[in-house]
Amino acid sequence: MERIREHPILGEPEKGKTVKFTFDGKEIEGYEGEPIAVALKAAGVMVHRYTKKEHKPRGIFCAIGRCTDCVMVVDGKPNIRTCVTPLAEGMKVQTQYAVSAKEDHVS
Amino acid sequence: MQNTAQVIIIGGGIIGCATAYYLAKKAISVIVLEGSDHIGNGGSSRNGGGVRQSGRDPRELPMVTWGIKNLWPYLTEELGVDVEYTQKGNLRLGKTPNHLNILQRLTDRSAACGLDVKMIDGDEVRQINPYLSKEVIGASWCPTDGHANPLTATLGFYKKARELGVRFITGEPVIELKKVKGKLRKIITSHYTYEGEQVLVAAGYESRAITAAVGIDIPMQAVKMECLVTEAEPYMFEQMLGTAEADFYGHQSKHGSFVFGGSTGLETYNKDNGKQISTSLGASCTCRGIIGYFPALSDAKIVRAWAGYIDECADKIPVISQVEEVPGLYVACGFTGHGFGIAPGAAYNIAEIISEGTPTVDMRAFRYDRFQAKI
Amino acid sequence: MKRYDLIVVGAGPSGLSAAIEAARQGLSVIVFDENEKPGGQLFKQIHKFFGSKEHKAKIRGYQIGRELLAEADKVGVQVKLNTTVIGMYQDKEITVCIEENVRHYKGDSIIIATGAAENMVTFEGWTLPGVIGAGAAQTLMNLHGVKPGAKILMLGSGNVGLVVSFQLMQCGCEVVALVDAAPTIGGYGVHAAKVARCGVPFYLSHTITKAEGKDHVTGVVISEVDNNFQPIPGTEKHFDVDTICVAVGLSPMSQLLKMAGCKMEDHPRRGGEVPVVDAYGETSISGVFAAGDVSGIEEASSAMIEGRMAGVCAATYLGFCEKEEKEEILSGLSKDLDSLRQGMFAPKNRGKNIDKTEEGIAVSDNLLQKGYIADDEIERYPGVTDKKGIHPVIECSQNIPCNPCQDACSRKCIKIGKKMTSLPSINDEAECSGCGMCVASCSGQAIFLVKEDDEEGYATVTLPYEFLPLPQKGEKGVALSRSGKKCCEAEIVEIRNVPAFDHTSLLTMKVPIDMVKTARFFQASQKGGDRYG
Amino acid sequence: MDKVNDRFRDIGAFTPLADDDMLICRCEEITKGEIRKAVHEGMYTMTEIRRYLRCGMGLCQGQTCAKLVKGIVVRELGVLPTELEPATSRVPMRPVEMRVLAKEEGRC
Repeated sequence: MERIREHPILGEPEKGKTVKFTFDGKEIEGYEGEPIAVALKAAGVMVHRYTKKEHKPRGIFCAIGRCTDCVMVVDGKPNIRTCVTPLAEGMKVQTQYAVSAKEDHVS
Repeated sequence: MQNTAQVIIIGGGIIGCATAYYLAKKAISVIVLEGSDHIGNGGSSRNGGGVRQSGRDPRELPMVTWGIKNLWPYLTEELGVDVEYTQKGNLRLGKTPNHLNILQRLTDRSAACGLDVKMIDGDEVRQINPYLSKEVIGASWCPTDGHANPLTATLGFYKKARELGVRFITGEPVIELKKVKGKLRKIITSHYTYEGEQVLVAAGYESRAITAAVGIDIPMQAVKMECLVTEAEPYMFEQMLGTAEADFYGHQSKHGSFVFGGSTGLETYNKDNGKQISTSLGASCTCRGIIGYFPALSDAKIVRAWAGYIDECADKIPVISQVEEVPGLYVACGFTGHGFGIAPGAAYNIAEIISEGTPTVDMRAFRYDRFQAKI
Repeated sequence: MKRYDLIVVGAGPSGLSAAIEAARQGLSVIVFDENEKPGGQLFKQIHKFFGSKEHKAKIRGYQIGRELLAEADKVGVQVKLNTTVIGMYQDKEITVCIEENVRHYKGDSIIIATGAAENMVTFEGWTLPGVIGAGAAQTLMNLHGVKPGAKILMLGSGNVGLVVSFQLMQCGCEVVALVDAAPTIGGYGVHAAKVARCGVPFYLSHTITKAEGKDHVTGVVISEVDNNFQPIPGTEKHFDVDTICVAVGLSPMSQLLKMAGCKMEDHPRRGGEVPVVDAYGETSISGVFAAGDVSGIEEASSAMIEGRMAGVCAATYLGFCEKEEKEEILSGLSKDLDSLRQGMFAPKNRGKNIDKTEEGIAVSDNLLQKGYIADDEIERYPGVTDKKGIHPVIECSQNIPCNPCQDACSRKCIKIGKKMTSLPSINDEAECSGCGMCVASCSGQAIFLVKEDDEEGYATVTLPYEFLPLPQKGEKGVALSRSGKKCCEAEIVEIRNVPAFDHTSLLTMKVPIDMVKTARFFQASQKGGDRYG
Repeated sequence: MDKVNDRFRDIGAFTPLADDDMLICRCEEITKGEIRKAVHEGMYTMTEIRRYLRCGMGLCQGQTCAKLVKGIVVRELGVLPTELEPATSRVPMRPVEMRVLAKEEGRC
């Protein structure tokens, strides 16, 4: 989804420097310090994970760290709330299947 | 409302629910009165889920072993609720020579009673559970121990007993027991008076105040303990774990979350605001205990911590007994924090005492009148 | 253990206000907030606030946030961000996650101002990526500068649903419809009107029956509902959307108070489980207070007053403030709070069916059902008059405690009077200078300047405009009616944008004279009518 | 006695509804039908429902579903929302890594 370049009330968004990170192995750019979920959203990524029981896709839902729907595997650690975890250079972000980055953990 | 039954059980924990179930199976009418608003709201749903023989007082072993052989493996099917019983052994871990001494003493004591338990070294420990720290130098290993889900087990007994016609009433704290013509008969609550031929008091620490009305005192104290649970994690291991110094104990549940209990050493002195509030120290202390043995769990996230009271009996084993001097009174309390695993067996046998007078397992060790001065 | 006179949890409008008030009284105060930025919801609120000068009316939410922060800093309040309070225990102890540690703190008093969380409704497909809370949309667009979606359907016609719909359009998203199961719009009519005149259709008595899509939302089906809120088969309507935004109310986030053992109650009118508090927010544990949405869902303006009340009470509790002074401050604040809790949308009127204004004028049914006042209804309101020369037309039809327009006019053209909820009326004696301050000051964007005798056969309409790109002078396009329908050709004859207007541009468009009472929005015609910029 | 405490009170038989497979607890993936059925199996309080089904016990601890679950239970039991107490709030307010919880500062 597009970034807002200029806003009628807020002007130009203040963003830090751009950093590179990977999403499922693919290199993506985002701004340092913004939530991982925002960088993914700007890159058009909708699905953050597939659930354990039903194998259903989930993405951003509350965007403020409460609902925990947007969790992903970040730098090898599962269940990271991407909407409140700041993006850093070189982060390895992976789609989460149940509670890991491996699809076979979905039962 | 029907206020009378053959048996009135005071306390809707796992003992009360399971005893109600076993009595109902014998077509005996039962009313269960629970003081709190929820079934199984005491230790029954606040414990770590161990179904274990090792490390127990030898007096408890016949009962718990009988339950593990005859009841636990069939409970899920019998109750129609997954109690998540897993019998994959118990490791009690040690890091120092002193720990090993403690473990050796416990092992010898249990082995002497015929339990299959032995000491193993650090490498053998890590063969069973490869995630344990290199600092672990030995453990006691009991392959027939295991764990289950205390929440579904307690509520499963409740559900099944209810199906068989047991009347459960929550929010019904008992104010007084009353004898009629020499026999315990009436149970008075703030709402009603209930009447039964036999009365089982299985209300944890609160049993003490309840039986006081008929002049019976079980020497117990309420001790506040704490537990915590992580998010669901990928499957790691199936054993029940403990440590020589009881820094923590717990297991990975079928759901994937890790359930652990631990102690700060301040349990006996913990105060409360009437809400079983967690202490500010407990969760952190337990986490340190776990990480010390289980560095792989450092990143596991705690989603919930809670506190609850154990009914610690003077000699650390329960009272499960008929009280002959008060005709009609039976007591099952003082389980001292290890009542979950033994509960089905205890309930089955007290139900037999209530209904037939003779239990399958010898229960004389649990008599209410066993307490003596030390000199 | 580190101890403060006052610990405040939550750096939103009420928490910051509480901290400021207490620090002014001399208390050592620390505020914890789990977010990266302070201000709570204020920094997501980019519209001008309602109320009076005392309530910071006509100032945008994020600017109020900045003012509060500056004030907090000035009086020595420590605001700790990225710090999550994870527990509250006995003896007013809290544990806080800071960086990668847990720290213990004690407060001699504690104010919980943790705000609210969004409610949800379920429908088929509600767990699909692309179904988001309205708060999530605000967070994404107003805090992080990314569009929540391209084509969006909004569920919920309360103020949050209305305001967020408008904000979505401001950042360049298309809102395809606004849906609510209720038969009438829940939020302010003026908020609805500014959404409707942009062309967004309102579907009241409708609900979402299905979110379509395999891995994420690709469409949505809505259905009309019967009196029991059950979908009526055969009334389904489909929209292609990539995002469904849900704004169905808020619930107090009172968990910390409950955890600590405060007496709680389930209070449907306050939005859910709230602490039992006295008039100034003190809970059943003495020295522990609740302020803002955590003790009952209301507007940010009232949250700020509640915060200040709790701050003063904490100061008194600890002996920093004399009883007389406390009572004086509280009586002033109570008066302020009371003035905000008036009008049709007052907490006491929640759920009531109000069919007449305080002035005895029938409310606009069309406004409640479609989001705009119909042409045959508009003339009943005292702000709508015919007059020679340039003059304001105020399409304000509901009693809301709000009066900036009265203060905005230096010529005293606009009259509200002492009662803040009264509908504004036009003072026939006074002469409008056409300065446009009233247009820019109206938080509901309900004021227009009209000049009927501009040139033969034409009139001009000046309207508030908060979209990009701004049309150019001389640009031609179409005028939209209150209902968002094209009503005539229009030409921009003037664009005004001065600092005093605070980012609200004033567009003056020339329209045929017979459209002067109808034309209320401008849509540029070129580039496929890209009205959203 | 209030309606929630009498576990023998007749609340009618469980009858399936068209939307029983609607997911209610997003974290633990518990459906409306499972919740309704649990009520009929005797789980009359929010606490019991949580313990029995695990709904509201996942990563978010019921932040999203608590009100939805309560609505379903209230309807099934035929009681007023105010008659049914919400479930207990527990530490920690957000998921916290063990290594973070283990590192305490400021306690002497």
